[in-house]
Amino acid sequence: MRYSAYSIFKEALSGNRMWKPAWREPQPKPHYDVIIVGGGGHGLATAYYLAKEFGITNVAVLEKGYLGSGNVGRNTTIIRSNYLLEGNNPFYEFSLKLWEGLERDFNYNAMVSQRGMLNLFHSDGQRDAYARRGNGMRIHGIDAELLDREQVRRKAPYLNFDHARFPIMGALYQKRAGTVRHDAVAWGYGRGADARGVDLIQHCEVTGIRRENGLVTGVETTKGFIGCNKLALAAAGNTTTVGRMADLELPIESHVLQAFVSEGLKPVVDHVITYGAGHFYISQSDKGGLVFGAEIDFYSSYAQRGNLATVEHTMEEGVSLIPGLSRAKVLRSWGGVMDMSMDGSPIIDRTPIDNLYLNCGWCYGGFKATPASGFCFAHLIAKNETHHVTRFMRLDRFERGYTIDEAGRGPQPNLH
Amino acid sequence: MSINLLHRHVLDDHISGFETDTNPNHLSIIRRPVIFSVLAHESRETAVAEALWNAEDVAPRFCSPSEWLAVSRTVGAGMVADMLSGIAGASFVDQSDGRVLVEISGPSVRAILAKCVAIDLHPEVFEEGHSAAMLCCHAEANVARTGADRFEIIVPRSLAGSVFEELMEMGREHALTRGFVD
Amino acid sequence: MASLITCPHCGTRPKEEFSIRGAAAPKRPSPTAKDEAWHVYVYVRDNPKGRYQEYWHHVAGCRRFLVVERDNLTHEVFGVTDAAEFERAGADE
Amino acid sequence: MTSYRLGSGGAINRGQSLGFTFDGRSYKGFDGDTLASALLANDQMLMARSFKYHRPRGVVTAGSAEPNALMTIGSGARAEPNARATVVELYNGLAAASQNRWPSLKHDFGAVNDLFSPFFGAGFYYKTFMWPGVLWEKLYEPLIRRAAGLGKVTMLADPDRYEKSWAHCDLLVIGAGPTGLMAALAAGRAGARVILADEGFRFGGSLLSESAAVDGRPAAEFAADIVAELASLPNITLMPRTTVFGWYDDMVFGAVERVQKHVASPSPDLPMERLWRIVAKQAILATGAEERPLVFGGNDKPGVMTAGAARTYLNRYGVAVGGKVAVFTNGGSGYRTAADLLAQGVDVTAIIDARPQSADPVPESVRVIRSGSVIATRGRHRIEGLIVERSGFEEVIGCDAMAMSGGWSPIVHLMCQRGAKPVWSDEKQAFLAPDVGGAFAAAGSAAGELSLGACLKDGSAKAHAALDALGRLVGTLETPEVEGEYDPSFAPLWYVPGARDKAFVDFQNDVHVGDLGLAQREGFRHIEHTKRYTTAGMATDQGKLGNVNTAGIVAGMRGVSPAEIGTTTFRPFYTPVSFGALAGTARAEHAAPVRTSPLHGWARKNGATFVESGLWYRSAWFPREGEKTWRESVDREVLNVRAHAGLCDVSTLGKIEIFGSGAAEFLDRIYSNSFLKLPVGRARYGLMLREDGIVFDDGTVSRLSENRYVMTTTTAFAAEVLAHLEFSAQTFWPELDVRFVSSTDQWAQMSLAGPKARIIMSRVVQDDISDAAFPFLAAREVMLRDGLKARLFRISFSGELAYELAVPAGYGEAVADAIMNAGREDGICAYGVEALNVLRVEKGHVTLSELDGRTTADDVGLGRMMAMQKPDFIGKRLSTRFGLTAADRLQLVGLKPIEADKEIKAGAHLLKEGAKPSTANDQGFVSSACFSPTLGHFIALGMLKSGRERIGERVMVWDGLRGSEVLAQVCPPVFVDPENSKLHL
Repeated sequence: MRYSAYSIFKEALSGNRMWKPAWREPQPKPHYDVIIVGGGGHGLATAYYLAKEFGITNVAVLEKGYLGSGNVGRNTTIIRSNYLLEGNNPFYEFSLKLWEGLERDFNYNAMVSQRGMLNLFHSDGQRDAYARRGNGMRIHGIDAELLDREQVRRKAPYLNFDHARFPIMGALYQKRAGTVRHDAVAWGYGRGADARGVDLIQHCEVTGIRRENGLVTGVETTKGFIGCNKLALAAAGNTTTVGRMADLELPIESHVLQAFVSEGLKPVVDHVITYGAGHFYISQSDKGGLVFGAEIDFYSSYAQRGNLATVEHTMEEGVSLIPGLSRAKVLRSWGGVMDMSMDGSPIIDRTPIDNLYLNCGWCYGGFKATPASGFCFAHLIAKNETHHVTRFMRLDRFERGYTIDEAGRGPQPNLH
Repeated sequence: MSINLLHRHVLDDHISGFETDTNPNHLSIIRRPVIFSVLAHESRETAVAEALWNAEDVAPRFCSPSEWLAVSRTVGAGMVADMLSGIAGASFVDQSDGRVLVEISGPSVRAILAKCVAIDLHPEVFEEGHSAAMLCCHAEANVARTGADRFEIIVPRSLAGSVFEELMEMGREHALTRGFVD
Repeated sequence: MASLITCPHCGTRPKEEFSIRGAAAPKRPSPTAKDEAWHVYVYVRDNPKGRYQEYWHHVAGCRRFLVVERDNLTHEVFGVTDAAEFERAGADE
Repeated sequence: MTSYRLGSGGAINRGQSLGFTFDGRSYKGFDGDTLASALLANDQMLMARSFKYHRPRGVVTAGSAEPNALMTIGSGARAEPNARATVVELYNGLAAASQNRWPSLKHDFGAVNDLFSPFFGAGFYYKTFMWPGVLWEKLYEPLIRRAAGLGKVTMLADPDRYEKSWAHCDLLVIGAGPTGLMAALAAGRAGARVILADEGFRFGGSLLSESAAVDGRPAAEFAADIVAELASLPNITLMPRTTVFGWYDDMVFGAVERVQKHVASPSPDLPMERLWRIVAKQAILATGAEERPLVFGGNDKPGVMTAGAARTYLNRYGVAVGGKVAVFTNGGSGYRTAADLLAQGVDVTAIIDARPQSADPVPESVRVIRSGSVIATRGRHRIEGLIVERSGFEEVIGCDAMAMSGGWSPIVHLMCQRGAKPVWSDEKQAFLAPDVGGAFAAAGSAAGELSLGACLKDGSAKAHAALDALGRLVGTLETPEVEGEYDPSFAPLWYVPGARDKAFVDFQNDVHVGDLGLAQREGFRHIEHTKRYTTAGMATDQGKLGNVNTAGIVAGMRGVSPAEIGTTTFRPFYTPVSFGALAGTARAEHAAPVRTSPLHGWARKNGATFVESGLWYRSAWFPREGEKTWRESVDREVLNVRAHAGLCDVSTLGKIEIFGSGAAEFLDRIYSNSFLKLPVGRARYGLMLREDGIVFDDGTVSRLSENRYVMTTTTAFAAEVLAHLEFSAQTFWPELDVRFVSSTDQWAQMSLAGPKARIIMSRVVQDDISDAAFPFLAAREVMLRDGLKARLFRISFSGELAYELAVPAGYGEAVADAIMNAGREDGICAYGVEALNVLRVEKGHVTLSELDGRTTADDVGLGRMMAMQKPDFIGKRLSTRFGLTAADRLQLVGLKPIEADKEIKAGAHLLKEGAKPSTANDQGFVSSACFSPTLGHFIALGMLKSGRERIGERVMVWDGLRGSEVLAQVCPPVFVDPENSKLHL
C-alpha cells in the first residue's frame, strides 16, 4: 500500500478502517539465502538494500524483541557527516546522501530535517582541530563552515555568550546535518523490506550458530532452527553475545549511553548543537521535546539504564551551555547499550568464517550511519566485496596497526 | 637563614572587605599549617602508620593504606621533616604550600557538608578522629572529623578558591562566616 | 554498583569519585609473548553479559586501582578488591 | 454558579486570602489552595488546550498525574512552562497563563485541527509530506514545528540558586499518605534514621481528602497528629514538597525539593529547588494509587474528572467542582463521591454505574442508572450534559461537572525503573509492583491494598519488615480504627462502547481509542510500537492516567489478558524535574571548578590576559600600553625572550614526586627512552607511549637523589599520567619498590629564558649556576638569596638558555617579583603561553597539536627515543605493527610560505602542488602555525605523508574552509638554532 496525501484522504473518508499492516508477521521458513541477526536500524536497512539494490529477497531478519527495539529507537536522532579521518568521512557522507533521498526511496516520511549542526569550540586548540576536520570535509566535497563567535550568536543567540566558564569562540557548522525521526527509520526500512519479500521475524532470539566444515549452515533460535547460506550480524550492543556463538574474538565492549527528552516546548533550538567544553549535545524534535545527551556512563553495561551522576553531569553541561533551560523540565531519561569498539570506529567486514559477515562497533554514532551501513553491508553480503567507502572499516585493522581513532584516545573503549 | 620573602595565602584573594563577627557556623582558614605527604614503602605500611599515630604535635590524616598527610598547626616544617625522617620505610615530601587547610564548625555543619561531600556524616558512621580522602565541592580533598560538629578539610591549593567559594555558598542558608586563623 | 562502590580502603563512595579503566581480566603478556597474545591483550575483549571484573580507580579517594566484580546486566556488585591483591591472587592460581 | 467555594471546610486557611492572576485576570484564593483548586473556586474550569487538536480542557486530577491543566507560572526569567496547576501551591501574586492557544484560551485558532482530525490519525505524518522533497523542510516541517510543544521556555538566565545535597538513612518512606505516615511512625519510634518524603506541601495524602474517621478523629486530624509526633523525633527527617523521581543502583534515590517555588519573594540565601541523592538501606514505596479515568465518548470535556479529584477538591480545598455533578463509575469510589458531594449540599444528578449491580450504598435521593454507558458529552468549554445509553435507550442527563471512576492503578513507577516490569493481577485487575528484593517494598495502595484500613495496617507492617532487616525491630504493630470506610473495589471496564465522540486514553497527546485500533491494524501491535506510533503515554504525564487503560484496551482488541500486553518501560523521571535542580550550582562561570596558578596574582599584576586551559587559567600574553592586538604583544614577548630574557609561568605542568629503590627501573619501563642511567642532579626529556605504541605524553624527569625523582607532565595530561603510573605500578609491577605523589600544587614554577637568563638568575640564586657548575639539563635543589630553598632545572622549551625555578607556592609571587626586579636592567619581560607557543614552534618542539593520540615517536621525528634494546617498555610491542611503521605515514615537517607575506593557519590540509583537492590527494595537515617575529614570516609545523623525504618540495597549504591556498616549502621542523648552540651558552 503506497502512502501519500491521497491515501490519507481516502482512508480518512472510510473511517481509517482500511489501512493495511505495515509488515507481515510471518513464521520463519526453514531456509533463507541470507539471515540477518538484529532487527534494528542497521539490520532492517541491510535487508532493505539487499532486496532493493542487490535483488536478494529470500532474506530473514531475526529480532529478539520488537522491530526497532534497540538503539534505533533510543538515540538522539542526529545525522551528520562531519568526521575527521579518511577512514570515516567518505562513509558518513555516503550515508548523509542516502538520508537526503531516503523518504521518497522507501515511501515513508522519517522527517529528515537538515537543520544544521553547530560544533562549538572554546579554545584556539579546538578551533584548529575543527579547522583540520572542516578542511578534511571540504576536501571530500562535504559542506562545512567555520563560524566565528558572532556568526554563532546570530544562529543561536540563546547560548551562553556572556557568563560562560568556557566562552564560545566559534563553531564548525555543517548545514546539511540534522535530525530524523528515529522510529520511522526502522519502520520505513522494515516496511520497505517486507514489501520486497523479506521476512521480518520478531520475538525470535538467536541462541546458537550452527557450523559445518567451517561454514555457517544456520541459526538456532527460540523459534527453532533456521538455515541460511549467509549469516550477517547486526546486533549492536549484543554483538559479542552473538559473535561468541561462532567463536569470534571481537574488539568490542558494551557500554550504556543515556539520552533525555524534555517536556514539549515551543520551538527554541533550531539546530543541532554540541558543546565543545563538554560532551553535551541537543536538538529539538518536531514535537517540541528537547532531545539531548552527553557522556556514556563509563562502565561496562548491558542494562538499558544509567546512573544519576551522569544525569546530573548532563544537566550541568546543558544549563552551562543554555542558561535558559534552567526552568524547563526534563521528562524522561533512558539508556542504550553501545557496542564500543577499541578505536571508536565501526567494523563492516567479513570474518574468519567465510559466510559470516559482521557489522558492529558503532559506539554511540550508529544512527546516522544507518543507511550507509545497510547499503554497504548489503553490498558486502551480496557481492562478497567490500564497498569502497568501508574499505578501512576492517576487522583486522587493529592487528595491522590501521586503527581509525577519531578521538585519538587509544585502545580504551570508554574514552571514545 | 631566615626567609625574607612575603608568603601569600591563596585565599587572601578571596576574602575582601571587613571581617564580620563570627557566627555559630564558622569556617576558619588556617594560615600556615604544616602538611607533609607520607608514603610507606612495601610491607612497611603498618609500621609507618603506627609511627605517625604515635608522633607528637602531628595529626595523621588517612589517604590510602600506604599514604597519609601529616598535619601540624603547632610545629614547623623542619621539625616535622626531622620526625618523619626517623620513620623507617617512609618517604615524605612537604606539601604545606600545595594544600589549604580549613576548619568548619557549628550546629549546622553536617547540613552544610552534606552539600559538599557524599559520605554519611552521622557521628556513628564517620566518627570523631576519622579522616579520609574524598571529593569535596568537586575537589579531591581530605576530610577529618575533629569534633562533634567540627571538621577539617584539606584541599589542593589551586582549587582552594573554588572550594572555598562553594563552601561559603552552601553555608549561606546557615549564615556561615569565615576568617583566617594565624 | 553504578551509584556507589564500597572501596576496601575508604568505605562507600559515589561513582563520581572513580575513573573506570576497563576490563580487569586481560593480563599484560610477557615481553617475549607472541604478537597474537599482545593483540588480544590490547584489543580483544571478552565482553560477557553478566559477571564481570573491571578496574575502577579511586581517583578522589585512596588513588588505588580496585577490581570491581559485578553483574553488568543487573549492576549487582559481588566484591571490590584492591588491584594489587587481585593480581597477587591471580598470580598464585 | 457552576463550580464554587463552599462556605466552610477544607484544609485551607480562610483567614489568609491570596491574590493571583490567570491569563491576566485577577482572582482570590486561600492559603492552602493549589492553583487548580483556586481556579475552580473561581469557576474557571477551562484551563488549557490539548496538544494536537487544541481541544478545550479542564482538570482531570487533583495531583501530579494531571495531563491537562498545564500552565506557565511566573514571568520573565522566572517563567516556568508546563507547570501542573493541580500541584502548584498558591501564593500571593502568582501569575499563571494558559498555553498552546492563540489568540486566547477561549478562542483558539488551533482548534480547527479537531475538525480535520480524521486526517490526523496516529502516524499520519509518516505517510505524507514527502512530495516534493524540498517542501518538507521549507513548508511542512516549519508548520508542524510551529504547532509543536506546549509552554514556552524563557531562554533567559535563571536568577535563582539551586543546590544539591546527599542524605543517608536507614529507611526512606516515599509518600506521606496513610501508609507512609504509619510506616514512618513505626520506624521512627523504633529509633531508625527515617526520611519521609512527599511531593505535596502538606503531609497526609488521601487522609486530607477523606470523609471517614480514623481513631475517632477526622482523618485529616489523625494525619496532623502523626505528623506532629514525627516532627518531634530527632531521628526523622520530614521532606515535604519533595518528589522522589528516580530509583538508581545501590538504593540511591533521586529527589527534588521545591524549596521556594511557593514563595512570593524568594530569599537569595535559599535555593529555589534542591536536588537530593538519598542513600537508603531500606525503602518503602507508599505512593498510593491513581484513579483510572473511564474511556468514553467525550471524556475529555472540561468538568469531567476523576471521582477522587472531585472528592479532594471538595474535602481538602472546600471547592465544589460543580453545582450539578453526574457520576460515572464502575466501583465504590463513585458512590462515596456522590455521598460526599451531597453532604456538602452539592446536587448529584445521577450515578451511572457500568455494572449491572453493586452493594455500594446509594445515597438517598440519588438516581442510579445501572448497566449504563456514557456515550457522549455535551457542552464546549465545559460539560453541560451527557448522553447515557442503557439497553438501547438513550437519555440526556444535565450536569456541569462529572466525576468518573474506572478503578485504581497502584503507582509502582519507581520500583519499575531498574528493569523489573510490573506484574498483572487478575484478582486486583491492576498492574502490581514487581518483587525487587528485600530492601525496597511497596506498601498500602501502591501494593494494591485499596481500603484505608488496609493501608494504615500495611504501612506499619512493611516498616516492621524493614526494621527487622535492619536489625532494629521493636514494638508491636499498630492498626488504627477506621470508621465510615467505603468499599473501594471495582469491576474492570477498559472502554465504554458506543462512543459518539472521541474517547481519549491519553488526554494531553489527544490519543483516542481509534488511534489504538489503527495501530493494531497497521501492525504496531507490541505495546512499545503502539506507544511510539500513536504517542500514547509520551506526553508530560508519561501516561500516568492512560497507560493502564491503553494496555487494557489493546488487550481487549486483541482478545488477550492485559498480562500479555504488559506495560511500556517505566523510566525516570517520576514527574518532570527542572534542568536547574539537576544542574545545581554548576552553571555559568561556576560550570567547572577553577584552578589558579600560584603565579596568578603575579601575572595579573603584570597585566596578563588569561586563557582557559582545562580547569586552569593561564597567562596568555601581557599587553602593554599602545599594543592594539594580541599579536603585537606576543611578537614583542618572543623577540624580547630571544634578545634578552623573559619569565613565564609554567606552574600548571604536572609534577609528580617519585620515591623508591625501584623507581629507576619503573621509569625505564614507563618511558620509551632509557632512564636507568640518568645521573643524580640531571634531568632528561622522556616520551611515554600508550600500550598501542602511540605517543601518550612527554615531559621531563629529574633525579634528585639515588631513589628520588621528580617528573613533569604536560598540563593537559597531568592527571592521566599520574593515573597511568599508578596503574602500571599497582597492576603490572607491584614488586617494584616505587611510590608517587602529585606535588603539582606545591610548587610555583617559572621559566626564565633568554640569553640573559643566567645573569638574572644568578642575582636570585646563591649557588653557582655557571655553565660548568650547572650545565644544560642540570637539575637540583638550590638556595635563593632570600633564604628560600628551591629547585632549579636547566631545561628549555623555547630553545634559549633557560632555567625553570620551582619554589613553594606561597612564595611564588614574591620570587617572580624578585626575578623581574633582578632582570629589569637586562630587559626582562613577562611572557605568556602564546609567546611560549611561538617560541616552541620556531624551535620545532611538538605539543599536543602534533601528539594528537595518533602519532608515533617516529612520526614526530623522535624515533631515536625508542630504546628498542630495552627488554620491555609500555608500547614497545605494538609499536612495530605494519601500519605504525609504514613509509607513507604522516611525518612532522616544517612549512614556510613561498611568498613571505602569506599566512598559514593550523588546520589547513596539504596537497601536492597542482593537485586537485580530494581525499585521495590529501597529503596531511598543518598542526601548528604562527607568525615568527624572529624570522619575519609565518611558519608552521605540519604532518605530511612521508614528510621527511620531501624536504625542499613545494606543497599547497589548502584551507578551503577559510578560502585560502598558500604555496609552501617543506623544510626541517626546526626554524631557529638547529645546532642548539643557544642551549649550551
